[in-house]
Amino acid sequence: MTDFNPHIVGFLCNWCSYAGADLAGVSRIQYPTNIGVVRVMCSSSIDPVILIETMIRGADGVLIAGCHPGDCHYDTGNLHAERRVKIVHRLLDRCGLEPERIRLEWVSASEGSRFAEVVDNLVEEIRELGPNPVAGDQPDLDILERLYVARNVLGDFRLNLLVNKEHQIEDVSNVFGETIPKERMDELLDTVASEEFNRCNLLMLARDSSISVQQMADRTGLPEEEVLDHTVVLVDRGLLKVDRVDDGSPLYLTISQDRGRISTLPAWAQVEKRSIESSIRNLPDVDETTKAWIVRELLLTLRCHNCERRRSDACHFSVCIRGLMSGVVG
Amino acid sequence: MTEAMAPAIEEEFQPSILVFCCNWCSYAGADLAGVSRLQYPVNVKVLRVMCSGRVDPYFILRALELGADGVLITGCEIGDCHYISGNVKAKERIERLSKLLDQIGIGSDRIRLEWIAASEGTKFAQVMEEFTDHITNLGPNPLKGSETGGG
Amino acid sequence: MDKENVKRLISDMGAHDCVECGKCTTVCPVTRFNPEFAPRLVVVKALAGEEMDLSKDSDIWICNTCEICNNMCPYEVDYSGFIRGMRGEASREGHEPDCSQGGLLHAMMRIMANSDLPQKRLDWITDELKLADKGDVFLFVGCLPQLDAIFEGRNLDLVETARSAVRIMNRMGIEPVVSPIEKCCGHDLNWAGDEKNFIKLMNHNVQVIKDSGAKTVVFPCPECMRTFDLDYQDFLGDFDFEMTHISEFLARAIEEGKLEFPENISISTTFHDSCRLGRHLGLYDEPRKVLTEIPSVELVELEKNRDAATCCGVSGFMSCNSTSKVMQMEKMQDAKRTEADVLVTPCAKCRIHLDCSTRDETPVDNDLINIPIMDFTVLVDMALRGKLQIPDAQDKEARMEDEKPE
Amino acid sequence: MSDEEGKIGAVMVVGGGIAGMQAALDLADSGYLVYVVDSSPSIGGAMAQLDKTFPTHDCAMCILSPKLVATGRHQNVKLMMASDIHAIEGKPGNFTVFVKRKARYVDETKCTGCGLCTLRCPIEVRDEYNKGLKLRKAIYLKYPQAVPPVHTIDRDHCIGCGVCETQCEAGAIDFSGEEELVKVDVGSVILAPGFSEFDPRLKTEYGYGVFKNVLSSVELERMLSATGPYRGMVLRPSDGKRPKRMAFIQCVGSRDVQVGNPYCSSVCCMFAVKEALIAREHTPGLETHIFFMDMRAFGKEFDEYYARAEEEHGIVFTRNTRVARVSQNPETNNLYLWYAEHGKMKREEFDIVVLSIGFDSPKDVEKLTEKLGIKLNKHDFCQTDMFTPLDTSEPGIYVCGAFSSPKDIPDSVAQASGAACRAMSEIAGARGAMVTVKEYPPEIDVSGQEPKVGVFVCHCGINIGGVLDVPSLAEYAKTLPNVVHAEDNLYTCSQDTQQRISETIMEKGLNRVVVASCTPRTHTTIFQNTLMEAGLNPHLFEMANIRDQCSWVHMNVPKRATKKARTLIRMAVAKASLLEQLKPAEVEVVKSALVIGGGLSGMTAAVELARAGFDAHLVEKDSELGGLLRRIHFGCSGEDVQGFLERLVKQVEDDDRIRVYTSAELKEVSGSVGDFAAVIDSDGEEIETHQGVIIVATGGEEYEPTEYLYGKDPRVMTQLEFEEKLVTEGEIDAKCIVMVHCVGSRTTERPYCSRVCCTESVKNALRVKEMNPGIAVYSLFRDMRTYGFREEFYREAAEKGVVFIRFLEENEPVVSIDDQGKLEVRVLDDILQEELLINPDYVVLAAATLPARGNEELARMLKVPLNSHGFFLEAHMKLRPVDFATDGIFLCGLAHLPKFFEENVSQACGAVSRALSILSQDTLEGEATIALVDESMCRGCGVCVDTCEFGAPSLIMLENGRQVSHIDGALCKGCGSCSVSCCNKAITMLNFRTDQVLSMVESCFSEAKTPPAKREATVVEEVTET
Repeated sequence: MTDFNPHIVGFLCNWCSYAGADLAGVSRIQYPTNIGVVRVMCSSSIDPVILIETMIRGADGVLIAGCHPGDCHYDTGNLHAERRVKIVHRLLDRCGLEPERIRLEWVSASEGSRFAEVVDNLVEEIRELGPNPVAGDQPDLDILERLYVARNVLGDFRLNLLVNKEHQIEDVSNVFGETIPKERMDELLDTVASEEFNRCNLLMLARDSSISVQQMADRTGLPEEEVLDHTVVLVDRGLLKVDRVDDGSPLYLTISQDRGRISTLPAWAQVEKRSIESSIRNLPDVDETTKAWIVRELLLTLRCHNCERRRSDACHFSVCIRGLMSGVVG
Repeated sequence: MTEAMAPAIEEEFQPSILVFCCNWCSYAGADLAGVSRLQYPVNVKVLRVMCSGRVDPYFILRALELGADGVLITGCEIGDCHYISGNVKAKERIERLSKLLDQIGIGSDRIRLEWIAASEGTKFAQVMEEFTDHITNLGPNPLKGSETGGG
Repeated sequence: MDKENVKRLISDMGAHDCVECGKCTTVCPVTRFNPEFAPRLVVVKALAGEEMDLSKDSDIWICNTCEICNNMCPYEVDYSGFIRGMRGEASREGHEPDCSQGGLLHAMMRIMANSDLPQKRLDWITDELKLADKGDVFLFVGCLPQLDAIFEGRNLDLVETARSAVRIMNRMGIEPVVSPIEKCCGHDLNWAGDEKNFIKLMNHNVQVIKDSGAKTVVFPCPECMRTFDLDYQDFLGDFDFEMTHISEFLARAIEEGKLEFPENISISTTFHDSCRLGRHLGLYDEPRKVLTEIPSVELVELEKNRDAATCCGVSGFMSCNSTSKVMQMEKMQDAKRTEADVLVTPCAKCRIHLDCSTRDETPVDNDLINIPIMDFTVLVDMALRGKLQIPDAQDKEARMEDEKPE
Repeated sequence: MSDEEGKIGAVMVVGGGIAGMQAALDLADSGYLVYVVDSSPSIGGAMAQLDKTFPTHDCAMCILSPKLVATGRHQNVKLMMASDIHAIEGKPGNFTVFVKRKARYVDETKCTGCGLCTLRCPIEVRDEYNKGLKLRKAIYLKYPQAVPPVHTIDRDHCIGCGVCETQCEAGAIDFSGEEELVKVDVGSVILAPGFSEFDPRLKTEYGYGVFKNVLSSVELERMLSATGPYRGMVLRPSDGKRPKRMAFIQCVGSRDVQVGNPYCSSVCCMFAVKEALIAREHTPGLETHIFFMDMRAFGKEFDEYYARAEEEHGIVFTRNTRVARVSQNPETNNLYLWYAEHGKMKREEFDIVVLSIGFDSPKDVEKLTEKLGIKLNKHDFCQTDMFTPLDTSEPGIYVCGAFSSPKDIPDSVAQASGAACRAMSEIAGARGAMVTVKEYPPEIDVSGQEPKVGVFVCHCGINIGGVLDVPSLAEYAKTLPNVVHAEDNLYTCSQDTQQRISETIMEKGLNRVVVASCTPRTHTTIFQNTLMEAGLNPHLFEMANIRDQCSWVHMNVPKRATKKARTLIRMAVAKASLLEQLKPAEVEVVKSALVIGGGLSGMTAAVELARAGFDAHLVEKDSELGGLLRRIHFGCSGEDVQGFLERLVKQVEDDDRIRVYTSAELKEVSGSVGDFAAVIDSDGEEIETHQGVIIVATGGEEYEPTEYLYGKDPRVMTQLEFEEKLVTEGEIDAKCIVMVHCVGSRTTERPYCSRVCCTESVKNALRVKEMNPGIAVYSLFRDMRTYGFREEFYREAAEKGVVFIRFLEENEPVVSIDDQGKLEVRVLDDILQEELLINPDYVVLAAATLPARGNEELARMLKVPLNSHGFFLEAHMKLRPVDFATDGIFLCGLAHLPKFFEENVSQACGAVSRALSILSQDTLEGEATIALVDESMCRGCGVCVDTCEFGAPSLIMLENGRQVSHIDGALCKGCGSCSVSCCNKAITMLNFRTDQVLSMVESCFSEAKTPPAKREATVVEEVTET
């Protein structure tokens, strides 16, 4: 499918890869036009949620470029970015998208040509992979739904904490002064990622009508006893409830999450909400309910679960959205 | 139904209900409903007494006179009473009071007697839900607004 | 305590004429068993303008308002009126008496006064009774059904009095009016000083009777009779309809030969003069006339009878205490000493209190007081029907039996 | 410090289960310092995992948590959690124990158990408490009601991310903790480590761990519990469906030589019946089948429970079947049970199979015993003997609970009290030596003052603050009448806030305190303690429950929940303004005891009382001591019972602290706990005695059978008569003997099991086989109930050729005399389904044990209840087996229930230990919130006397001849029934007075209305802004 012209979003860290890109420009090294660049202060400031969000937005590929390990202006930013991308790759795979669509590269300020090569190589690889199935006017709704699930998982506190602490625990020391071996952490992250993904998936399934363990297992292909274990956790977290019990087994229903929080949004969130609603209006023709749902999900992630204060990267995030809108889709 | 969506029905009749709970069983059931975060209507207010046998028919009539829309008396299952037969006496007194309430026109369906064990958190929440709905359908206490006030 | 009100009360009740002769205190049954209380002292303190504590354990609430003192006072000081006035003053200050049954009765009356709820008060009517919506004769039933509900455990069947009254009237060819919307006459609230609610009940009841167009209103209960006859007319002036107690009504009916009694029952009775019937309304002879008129009904007088009769111990459910128990013991022993088969009382409330005393743990030996108690109207009705059922005397075992849960 | 001979007034209790807790409470109440050492992070043991208990279906946590809270907060109990014994030195009365305390990484004094850390911890671990059916976090509380409510970090799973520290607002987490060794000096040690569950994997034929839907009984128990994985629903682990048919397989890991557990675990039969009943309650339409060999329902009211389960609740009992194996249908995950019935192999399909697993000795018990040097028996349980069931092989170290032999909760509790008594006897001199009494400042008399209420509204972290607008509640409180101070704080129950509250009380002269936070049921005593520290009477305190009954249950409507909280606070303030200071009644304790009944239990109790330093009056109706024990000659292992009896009687008669009254009867008893007056008629002579407590040990009698030709033919005798015959005649000339079980027991007239006769029959059968193996012995039984280690004797008898024939209740054996005058016994063998005919030389009947004849009369005299069979009814069947509902009277021996020799001794010591908790105090404090009679109002009608279950009110004659009621402060429990039944309200209930309750009712419905006129008299001072 040679005439496919992929859209690629590039997040370039200000100190190394952005400078590398400039150098390519100064030295007039040509590279394909498909990449839309967003300058970020450090590769670690990109919330994995944004990566999934970009894919939802229809980007065919994403490039994250940061400084080589050790060169990072903020010392360990790139190491965090590396671990975050690894998690996003895992989740993309679960969503049925090729993980190679999101690529992490180290490009130092002096590697102008390397930047061009990377872009070139990435465009080629994406061209082979073909367009993003959720882009365009007939998005593959199954993958889209799973992307939303992935987005929820990445928005959740548990996975984020582990990803962010991974470097500290593996390389420096945990609170007991020891380090945890890499294999154990990877294995832990694997299980946590898949557990949380499955759980969010179950929550999505049980959102509209109450559904039994058997039905959930058929829809997700998970073994029934694992689904049962997940329902136990979700009931304890207050996210799922037993709606009713018909002949054989209990039917579970997701407890709507608005719990009165949205209605009592602090002032700044109201402002944020209006700005996002306006910018999202020109999304490809997604129906109203999904739109409302996206707004609510975005708002949920905007606020820190902990203290409900505004998260530091939120403003940054809204800037990216505006950038994305104009850069890629426009 | 969240707070934001409730304003439309705010003026709608919200009954205020007094619940007598016995310290050993139904009050513990209420606490267990709390610990398990079971949601039930906000119209019910609990008054703790040591035993359902302590609830004097006059307390109930006085509550109705002051405008209570419903009064719920809860205690231990028969045979479980910490004081052996407090609940048996409560049952007799409530039956007698019900007859009087029917006669003077308030109607005995404004009050109800329920046994709730310390381990029945879910039952507590259900009873609160059922009784609130029942009183909501029954409508406000006819004595409300008249300044009986007593003495 | 509002000084002006007390001053006006003292002059209204003629309390100035009190010469402190102390006769009232000597005859007062309460003082006999409770030395700290003296009617005279209450009046003297008020006269001296002393600031009196009117809360629930003050002296004004201990008085049984049995009017023995009024009866005895050479200078006609209306002592019970004075007490009622003081209680009105106390009620205005927010004080409430300590009532038996926890104040259930007063609460019920207050509720009735302040609402027009659809009452279910005619369940006692059986098919054989013939009644009318409109008519000359109005039977004021009062609180008999409610009292039966509250004292259900005692199975006194107080409402049989109303049934008997209707049967007797039907026998006389009269179909009395019994109103479904009639309310409590407010006697207890009146004597507790709650004037505000008493007036509401009064207006309602008078209106009900006016609407029924009745010419004579018959009262089985002396308290209702006194409240209508004296207190209502104090406020509203004389009524155009005639008010009679059931005993007067029957006495007149017997005189006019409307009632004949079959020969076949023989019973010896003794009669308890309820304070309201006797001293308040002066009806001593009528009940006696009816009883003696029934052939083979022998009437033995109590040692203390007519205007010297002691009170049944409690009035308006307010003053039930250790003193009233001793009074009741004495009354029952008097009745037993007459060796009559049954003690007849015209008032449902006296019957409740006397029955309650025999069912208690009694300091005196049980067979000194185990005389059965019957209602006056029920006895007359039974006599007319020739079927006599003397209820068995109540004692502690009976009470234990009633209270055992089924 | 210690007394003269160096005895230390402290005891170490190893194990914090129900037995450990009971022993600790008894010791602490009797003036000893107690160290409770438990390897798990909080006490509660196995009972904490139970949902309901048999046979009463009480909720286990409801009856356990009062004991948990009492142990957790007792002045004299020190909890040493997550600790084990490292080593022990010294001699009885003066031990030094080295305790190894694992690191918990959470400071016990700071952690309030709020659980915010667990919310954020990323690590999920299989929860052992819920048998792996649920997940817990790396930082966790063992179970919601755990005591002490302190979280623990599970170091093996924790990756050390540190998020819990960031979440903990109490700053209680400290990662630097490490293992420490603590030296503790104690006088005696009590071992109560409990048991460990048999691992059902060892029974491979049942497929546990392979087939998903094969559960252990404890896993099912967790499913049934409301705090379990499915909140009380029973679901098949394979597919989350509700089961339709459930099978219970009994004796998994019990009565099984193959796996090394030849003994019977005593509780699994009743446990299975209870689970079957509760599972049916939770799952409508569930069919439950129990496959068992013998249904061992030997405890109090167990047999009726078993009969009701079968007849009323339709539980299917499949008798004498040993399930061969379990297989699975791969598609449906259903299970097939293979078992033999009447010789044919049968297969039945079930959704769920539950294995009733037996008891093993506690984990790493070898380490414990080798450190303490105590001997174990061949089943690895603690070695004890018949005469001293509570002592281990090491003097000064005692044992109780499941570690001595598998037993259920009531027996464990009775044994725990017994062990406490034995432990005390060793260090009687050092009572009270190491115990500190908390000093409080003198109490300020506030009776004259105007009510000045202080209101403290709690955030409880986000539990309340997350839903209710707490600051506005505090502001609102300021506007209420009589409130002079109101504030809100993060954790009102934390140590520092408590300190600030008592300072505020003193500084502002508050004389009433209202705390708006969580449930008064658990927190009242904490705040009352704070009031006392500020010199205020503890009863000037009221709580508004705005957490469990407001913020937690109205999360979705925060505005209206805040409005409700305002009402709750207004109600609490209204009542607080009317609270009075109350002084509980005090009773002098007479330091002696009355023991009724001179059998084994009575004598043991008297000896233990004397050893603890108190006088005992022992009343025996026969002319000599011993009771039923006089007719028992040897124990199952040949112990010389009569020799022991002589020594015991001599010990009783020689002890000058024990006054013995033989052929004596109790005429009359009056008074209440602390001072009972008794009139004893000792053969004609009337003696008045005064004592602080009474122990009922009236024993039991053997049933005089009327069946099976007893009394008509000398060759038919009871087991006791047969035992006497064996001992006196030395040998027996017979070729064949038939023994018949359940004679007079488990009938419609006496529907209880007499517990001891199965083992008594086996004992005699073994003695016969020992004398002459040639004699044929047939034992006709309905259920062999040789529970615990007695199972060994049953196996031994079978091996020695005793023929055991089971018959069903409906076709009882028939004993007759044939034409040649020989005895003839016909019986239908339930297994072979044929009728057997035997001509024995003797027929020996296992006669029932009846309650002593004088029980009715004594019960009326002491005003204590009997149960439907005529035995005495204890206060609580599970947790107070040796107490009566009336304080100060205790119960032990056959008077409570027929039981074995060693169980009688344990229960007698238990009764003494309970009695010592009263005798060891000089004065007793009654309830403070009791009923008071206004004598001027009281008519002496006696209604209150009939209403009260505790005999507190009684009618007295005043000097002026009036009869009025008087309420005995020591007996009144404060329930309030009498005050309502009193027609003219002469009885006021302190702390719940009518006007107090009415003030709450009025303030609940009068939003704006200022309280009625009569309270306007109190002028509200100008509220000063703090």
